[in-house]
Amino acid sequence: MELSINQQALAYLLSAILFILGLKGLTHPSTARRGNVYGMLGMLIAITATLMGRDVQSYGFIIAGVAAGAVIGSILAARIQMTAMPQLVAALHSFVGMAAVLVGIGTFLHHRSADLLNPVLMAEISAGVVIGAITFTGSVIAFGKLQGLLSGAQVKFAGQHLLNALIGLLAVALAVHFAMTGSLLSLIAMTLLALTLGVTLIIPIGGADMPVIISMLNSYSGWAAAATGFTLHNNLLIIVGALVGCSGAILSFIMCRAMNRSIINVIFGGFGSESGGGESAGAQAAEKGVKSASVEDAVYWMEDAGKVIIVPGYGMAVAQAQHSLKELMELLQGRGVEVKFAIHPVAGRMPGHMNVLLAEADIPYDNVLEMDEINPEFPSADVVLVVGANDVVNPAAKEDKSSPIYGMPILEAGRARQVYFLKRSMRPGYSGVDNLLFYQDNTSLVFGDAKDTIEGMNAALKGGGH
Amino acid sequence: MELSINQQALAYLLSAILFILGLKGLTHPSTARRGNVYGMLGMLIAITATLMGRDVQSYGFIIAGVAAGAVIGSILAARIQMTAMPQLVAALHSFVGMAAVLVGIGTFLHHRSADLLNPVLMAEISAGVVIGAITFTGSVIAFGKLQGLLSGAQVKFAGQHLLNALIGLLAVALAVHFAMTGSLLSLIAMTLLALTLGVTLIIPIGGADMPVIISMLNSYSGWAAAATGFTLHNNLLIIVGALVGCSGAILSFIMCRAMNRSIINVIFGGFGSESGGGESAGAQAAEKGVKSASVEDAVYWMEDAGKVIIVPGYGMAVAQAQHSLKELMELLQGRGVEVKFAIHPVAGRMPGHMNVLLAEADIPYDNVLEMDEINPEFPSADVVLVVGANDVVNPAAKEDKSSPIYGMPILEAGRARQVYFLKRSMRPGYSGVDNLLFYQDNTSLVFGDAKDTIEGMNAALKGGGH
Amino acid sequence: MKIGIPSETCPGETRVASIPEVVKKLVGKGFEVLVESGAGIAAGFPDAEYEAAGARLTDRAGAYDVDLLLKVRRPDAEDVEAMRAGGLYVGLLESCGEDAVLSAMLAKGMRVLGMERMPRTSRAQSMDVLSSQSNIAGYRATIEAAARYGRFFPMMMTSAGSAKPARVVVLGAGVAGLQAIATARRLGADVHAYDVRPETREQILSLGAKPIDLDLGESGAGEGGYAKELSDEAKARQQAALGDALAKAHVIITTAQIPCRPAPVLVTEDVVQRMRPGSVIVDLAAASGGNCPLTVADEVVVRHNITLVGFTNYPAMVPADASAFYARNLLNLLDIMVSPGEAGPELADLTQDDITAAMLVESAA
Amino acid sequence: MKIGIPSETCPGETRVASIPEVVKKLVGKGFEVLVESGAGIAAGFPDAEYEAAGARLTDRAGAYDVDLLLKVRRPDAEDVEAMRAGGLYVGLLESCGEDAVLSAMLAKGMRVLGMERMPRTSRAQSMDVLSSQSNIAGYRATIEAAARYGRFFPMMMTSAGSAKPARVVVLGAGVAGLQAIATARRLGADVHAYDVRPETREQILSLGAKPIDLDLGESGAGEGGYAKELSDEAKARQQAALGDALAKAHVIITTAQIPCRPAPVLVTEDVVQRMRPGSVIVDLAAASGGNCPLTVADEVVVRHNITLVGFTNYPAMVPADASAFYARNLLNLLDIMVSPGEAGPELADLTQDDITAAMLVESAA
Amino acid sequence: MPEALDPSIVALYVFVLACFIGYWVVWGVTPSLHTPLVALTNAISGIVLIGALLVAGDPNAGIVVQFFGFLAVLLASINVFGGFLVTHRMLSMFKKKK
Amino acid sequence: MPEALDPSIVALYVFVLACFIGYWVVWGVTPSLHTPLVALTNAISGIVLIGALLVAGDPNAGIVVQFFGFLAVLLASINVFGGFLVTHRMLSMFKKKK
Ligand SMILES: NC(=O)c1ccc[n+]([C@@H]2O[C@H](COP(=O)([O-])OP(=O)(O)OC[C@H]3O[C@@H](n4cnc5c(N)ncnc54)[C@H](OP(=O)(O)O)[C@@H]3O)[C@@H](O)[C@H]2O)c1
Ligand SMILES: NC(=O)c1ccc[n+]([C@@H]2O[C@H](COP(=O)([O-])OP(=O)(O)OC[C@H]3O[C@@H](n4cnc5c(N)ncnc54)[C@H](OP(=O)(O)O)[C@@H]3O)[C@@H](O)[C@H]2O)c1
Ligand SMILES: NC(=O)c1ccc[n+]([C@@H]2O[C@H](COP(=O)([O-])OP(=O)(O)OC[C@H]3O[C@@H](n4cnc5c(N)ncnc54)[C@H](O)[C@@H]3O)[C@@H](O)[C@H]2O)c1
Ligand SMILES: NC(=O)c1ccc[n+]([C@@H]2O[C@H](COP(=O)([O-])OP(=O)(O)OC[C@H]3O[C@@H](n4cnc5c(N)ncnc54)[C@H](O)[C@@H]3O)[C@@H](O)[C@H]2O)c1
Repeated sequence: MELSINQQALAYLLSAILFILGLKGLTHPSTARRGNVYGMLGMLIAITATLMGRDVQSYGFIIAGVAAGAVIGSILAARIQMTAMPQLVAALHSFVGMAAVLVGIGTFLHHRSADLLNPVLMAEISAGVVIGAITFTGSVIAFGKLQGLLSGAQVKFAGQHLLNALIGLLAVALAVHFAMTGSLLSLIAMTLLALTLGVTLIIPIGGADMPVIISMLNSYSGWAAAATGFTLHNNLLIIVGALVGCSGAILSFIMCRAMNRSIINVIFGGFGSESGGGESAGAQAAEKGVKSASVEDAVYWMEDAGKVIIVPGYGMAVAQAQHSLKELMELLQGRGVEVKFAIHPVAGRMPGHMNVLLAEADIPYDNVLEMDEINPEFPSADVVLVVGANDVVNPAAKEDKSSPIYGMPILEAGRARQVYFLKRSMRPGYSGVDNLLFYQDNTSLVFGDAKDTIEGMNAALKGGGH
Repeated sequence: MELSINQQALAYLLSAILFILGLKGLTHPSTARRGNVYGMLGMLIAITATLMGRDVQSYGFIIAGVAAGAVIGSILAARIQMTAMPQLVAALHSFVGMAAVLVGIGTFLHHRSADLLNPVLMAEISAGVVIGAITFTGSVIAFGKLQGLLSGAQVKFAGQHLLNALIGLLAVALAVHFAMTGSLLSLIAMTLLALTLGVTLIIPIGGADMPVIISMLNSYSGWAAAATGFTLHNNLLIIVGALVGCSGAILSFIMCRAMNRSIINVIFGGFGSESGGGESAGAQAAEKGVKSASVEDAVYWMEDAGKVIIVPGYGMAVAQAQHSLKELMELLQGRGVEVKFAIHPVAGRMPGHMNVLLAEADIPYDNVLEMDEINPEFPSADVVLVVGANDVVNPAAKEDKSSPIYGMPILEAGRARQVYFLKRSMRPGYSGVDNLLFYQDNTSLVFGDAKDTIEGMNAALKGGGH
Repeated sequence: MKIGIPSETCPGETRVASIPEVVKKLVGKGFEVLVESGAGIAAGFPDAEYEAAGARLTDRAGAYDVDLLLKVRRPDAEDVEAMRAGGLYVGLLESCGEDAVLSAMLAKGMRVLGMERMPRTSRAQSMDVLSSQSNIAGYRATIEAAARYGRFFPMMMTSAGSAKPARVVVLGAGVAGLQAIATARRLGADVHAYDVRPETREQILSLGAKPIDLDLGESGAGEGGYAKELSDEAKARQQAALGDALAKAHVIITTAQIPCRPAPVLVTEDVVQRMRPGSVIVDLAAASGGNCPLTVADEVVVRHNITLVGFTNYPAMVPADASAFYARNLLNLLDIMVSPGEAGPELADLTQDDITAAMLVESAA
Repeated sequence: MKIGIPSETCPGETRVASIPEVVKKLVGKGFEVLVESGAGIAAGFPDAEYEAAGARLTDRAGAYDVDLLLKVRRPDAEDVEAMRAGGLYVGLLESCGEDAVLSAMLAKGMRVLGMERMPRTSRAQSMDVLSSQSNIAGYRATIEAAARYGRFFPMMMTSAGSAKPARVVVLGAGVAGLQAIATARRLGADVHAYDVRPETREQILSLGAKPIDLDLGESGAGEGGYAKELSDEAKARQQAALGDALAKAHVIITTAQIPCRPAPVLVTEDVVQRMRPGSVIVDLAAASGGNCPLTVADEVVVRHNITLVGFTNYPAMVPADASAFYARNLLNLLDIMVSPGEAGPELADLTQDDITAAMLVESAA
Repeated sequence: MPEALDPSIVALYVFVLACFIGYWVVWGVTPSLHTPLVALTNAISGIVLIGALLVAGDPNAGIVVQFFGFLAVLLASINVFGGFLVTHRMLSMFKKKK
Repeated sequence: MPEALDPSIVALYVFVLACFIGYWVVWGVTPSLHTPLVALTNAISGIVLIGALLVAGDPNAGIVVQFFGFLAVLLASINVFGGFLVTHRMLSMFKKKK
């Protein structure tokens, strides 16, 4: 059965809708897996509709290409270590970029032989090729940095921005020339320049910013697809390209915001970055290999947990977060979560410091347990929320003989499934000792004033997305 | 200068973008006015582009129509009382609906005379006409109810839903017939049926739900415009129609959620609503002529207020709402609102009852004022929030000699601009006396447990868009 | 019109019927105020402040020989002699049944307003000294309990071990009981409470404490907000049902009273024996026999290792605020009793207003 | 190994060095525990409970003639005579400078661990009796202030007028000061606090109280968490700057102490004169001369209409919890001092662990 | 491209995409802007005016049709002008007092 | 309609609208989903495969072009398959206990 062009267009529309729903699905944990399925379905429909359309008439190359690609892609995806994910994604990006370049050049050659060239078409081809080429080499560099093949450090050199601007301008000039004349030479030169630009743009950017860059390259690859769509007058490519282009850009922005980085700084690697005083807490954490997490992350794990144990410390008192904690307790209990408070004997700065404050907030005594009572319960807790406590959960007290708190019994928070620390910075607690628990796999830090953070959690628990 | 069809399309695209930005702008107070300007600009561009297009060749009717419309519209908008806004919007809707009907029929007649009819076109015309007609009469009814020309009460009759379904089915059948045959008779019959449906759909709905219905009718008018766009192959109409149609529907949903109503109940007036035991507090209030309000209403007035005075009473203690009140205070203060607590000497059930609880919630003493200190301040307060107090603000103590509380000094809450009572029902307080303040013009009751209500307020104050 | 403020002579009494701030208002209204020298000393109000407020200092006789005598405590026979015939007495009477002192006053042609007869209406609440003084008693009773209890009230988890919160049971959730509950809650105790009147359940919850639920088969709600005496059967049932809750308590504060009846026995000797050594019972009903039969009025005794506090005059332990409240109550009362006339304030017809009408003592029975 | 728990003979002392619950644990570890008959009575722990816990009741001599003597208060010369030569003493020494009693103990070949020499590290906190007892003192000092103050602590708006919250100023925000702040805040007072050590500012805020900020030109932070003595110039500046804040106070609780130095004078007589009559000063430093020169140790005196409370042993007023905390501290200390050996517990080398090393008294100077 | 797409299909693309935008654009509106937003949406739905202009502006359509068009133009214009102005008035109330 | 619109203009409509959707669709993503979302977007951008198919599947285009097409198909397929699978793997970590 061959699809008419109208039928194909309808199928493409359906596929576009599925992609949109897929992306939307990925914004919330509860719908994420469904979202991925939508994406797959959309792709399946799009491919089938294309193959069934009248434009595709020889299947040899296609079958070979798809089969090989499927095998390679699946193996890569299945074998890759979870920690190497970012590299994989970078590598995959480079393929999209290259494919866009190839499609662009192929279309040019094809149309030239059929004598169907026109300036608009060639302008569209240039756009696709240039963006594709930048995406390609940029992703290759990102891959190299992530994989450790290249230095992950920020590389800065004088005149870096000037150089990039020059290369860019030259490429644009060549594109114009190409569009006007159809010169293959210009096309090739332009492509080479774009490939160079991809390198010079990404090389200066430090490893810590790579996740953002990956998302940014993603966006580029979307624009490349959209340009290809214009070339081929294919609405699906346009829609999906625009979708990916735009959402990728936004996502980069969101990620920067979450990491407290300026996107301008990230994209134009080292544009005055780190000029100011101290590094942000998140950045410091990242350097030390400590995970930082958002309020939503913690909420995601707490809302369906069976048991949540809250470990308040001096920071709770400083933030005066006890009333908000009471509300958090009630909200979680309202969802059927068991909530307990674990009080370390020396938490705070005076004996009974936590008791006074929890009583003020009217947290029932039955929910407040002392160290010996609660310690056996940590392994069965899904989440431990450490609210401005530090020394009292520091395993250094057990493990590190040289530590000044060695020998002090601690709350064994680290034995729970997930530990979230609510604190403002990477600074240590009263004893001045770095907390070994930070580095544990199941631990993340949520930076910010404890009261603000908990109010954010309460809002998230009440809201619950749309 | 005449615009080419491509130039016109570009202008339309620009106008569509402006409409989208306009609507987005209206979601946040800081961008709202800019949003309205975008909307106006979009409309201006769209009209100009249309007039400059090749399809418009005679301007007589147009100039007359636009001029008259502009004068009437402007006068209406300028003269209307702020309180009568909803009516005006309803009236304006009806015009859109009627216009859609007229355009549909006009297009039909025109194409018939030019012999350009085809089933797809006629199906599109039917859709435009039917939706337009429902919008028209529905809005007229809504206007009548809001203006007090029709009873605002819920009107229910047996078989109401069956009747609507029947009319709807019949209209669809006629539409099919019309599309197949192009019979003018079918078109007219269908139009009449749709007009009837508009009435039977909206008549049963109670006055309290009218805001939602207006938004819903808005959505209908969008769909009518979109259908017209299909008829005329005009992308701008399609985009804007879909935009209005979709956002109107979502807005109705959001409004329902904010009012804690089910949208199904609202749209299908009285679908199982109030089936349960006693009448709802809101209904009782309405019967007595007491206004009830939503959490959002109160928040709307508080968030930009200069001064808010909170009057806690026994109900605050019963609800244990003191901690939530503290948060409300902080949220309002964060927006620059001055917040004070007014304590009546006999509020609660023991001397100092309120003081104990407010101190427990750590509300600073400086914000807590006694009756004699605060009474002179009520006239300058924008909002008084009466949280589970009753007798202590009852003007009967001054006015009604026969009342058992006659002679007791009260907090003069009634002298503020707006008074919101947070209580669960219409039941009186300790003294058993009906509260005269309920009946005052500037008073509304927000029903529900005080703690829940205040938490709702806090959430509303925190939420507010991304 | 002359107002007299004598010193209170009742043993242990530190309060005074008016304070300088209120005296100033009275003088402003046109009264002539005579204060017995030294009357306010014990409450922290030196003579100088009264004088500054416009009062005239006088001796005892001068303070009694007035049109309007303001007192805190019940007068004795000697006081009555010093009173001006035909005058007006406003103060507590502390009398039930036959009363010679009252007879003597009435015999002198005096009109007597008994502050404990104040109706318990919303309007009268600002004049109700029983409320204002009970409130203080409730607060002070908890402080007393905390001071006598050999452990912490609050829960405290420290590196030297944990202190469990004191389990405080308050019996009778009237004005004093509620304030005792509130104060104990503030100090972080685990507070439980019980009253015969069913409406108190919600009030106890409204202070964050836990109500003790008993099924007595009858309600204890009497007239005018007071409790009525229970049937014997219900009394027995109450004692038995309360027993377990009380034996677990570390601090018991009892406030159960029934006007002009002996206080109900709520804490039996058996319960006292079952309590943990070192526990404390503060019996606010000690004056009317006590809610615990082991209480000795005006004394602190230790029985079965339990400290029983039987003080009868807690307001006198917070004399400054107690006097201020008392004085303010009287001021509010005077506001409805007198109207400004040409030659100074004039007394209204006391039988007209239902508050004063209810307070007026007709006979000494 | 034999452990002895004698009665405390210091006048007014009600605590005991171990409680039945802890004795049970000691016996479980293989110690033989000898308790002087009646040692725990005042703290609410009858002899029977000790016996039930596995202790042997004995007379005074028996309790002293042991390997390991656990005491609360400093022994007197008579006590030292009763001690077993070569034994180990664990308890407070309350000694600064030359000390005959200490010399006598050392002369008997005893090893002496002074509880006040406990280093202030996180690990040692569970053995630190200064902390655990100061904590109790802080709580009890506020209760004492509330009981002696003639007004309400909390704000109270009633129909009989309003009571303003008491303005409580706490001087010295160490362990006792912080607990005093917390307790006063619980009672609803308006609490302000001041300390020389700058880090206390945040700690005061963390309890919801208001820090008083003074600029002294130097920091008072000394070693090991203690304060150091200020220069004379700074002392004078402090007194002057504090004056106004203190004169406005209704209740002052002072806790400022510097180890083995006279307590700094923070509340001058001039300030006392400026305070409102009826106000209360609770001076926790009374034992080392007082933060107010008018304080009399172990007495309650009234000066310039201000009540000055000079008790020196607040923990003895909360004997049950105070003894429990003390006993628990000692237990935690023993945990690091002894290891289970074949023939019962064996004492470790006290110079090895830095905690015991620091506590060990080498000479009586 | 050799063969042209049916314009109705293209219209469908546009329609579907616009629906998604309509769906997302108003989420997160603050409650106090509900009514002004309804008013603006109403004003924007006056876009049928474009359709009316096309009908009323085509002299070939005959006088009846043009009259229909005229009426439609009139009604839609009232809506457009009234709608934007009313929105403007409502938004003016949003100026804070201070 | 008499005169047809330039298809590039229609394409522009579609493009602009899709950009808006792209703009809104990912707002509000929870941070823990950032990486999976990047992975999915990456997989979806494999849609260039469609373009590659068109190039590779047209025998008239000549063997060189078809080989270019083949390469493009290969690369794009790796991306599509690898991308979706990797996303799936990442999301599997998000399974909750119950
Ligand atoms: N209980 C006592 O009697 C007593 C007395 C004296 C000393 N200590 C000592 O104090 C320590 C107590 O342990 P702990 O775990 O309670 O406290 P901690 O170890 O001192 O840690 C408190 C943590 O809270 C964080 N924090 C401070 N303000 C915050 C805010 N506004 N929001 C969020 N986080 C905030 C700090 O990190 P950021 O700065 O990064 O936010 C800090 O790491 C022990 O070492 C103990 O020995 C106790
Ligand atoms: N202060 C004293 O010492 C004292 C002692 C005894 C008596 N009184 C008397 O008590 C009265 C005090 O006045 P007031 O204004 O404080 O109280 P009130 O007049 O008794 O009114 C309390 C109001 O709170 C509402 N309420 C109860 N639970 C609620 C909840 N969970 N959420 C929201 N609302 C709730 C009730 O209405 P719904 O049921 O509709 O919710 C009720 O109307 C005076 O008449 C006074 O004379 C005072
Ligand atoms: N104006 C007013 O509205 C107003 C004024 C004052 C008091 N009141 C109300 O009157 C009520 C009682 O006031 P009060 O405190 O002066 O009463 P009270 O001092 O006479 O008695 C104290 C409490 O003991 C309780 N009691 C009596 N017998 C008992 C028993 N066998 N077991 C347990 N509890 C027992 C009573 O119910 C009362 O609550 C309060 O609810 C108060 O709110 C109202
Ligand atoms: N393990 C531990 O970490 C540990 C154990 C115990 C105590 N500490 C810390 O040691 C500190 C002091 O403990 P403490 O309470 O036993 O001390 P303390 O009893 O010796 O003194 C009480 C307070 O008075 C203050 N003070 C002294 N001179 C003053 C002056 N002129 N003006 C005002 N204030 C003055 C001191 O700074 C101190 O805060 C506390 O911060 C406590 O947290 C730590």
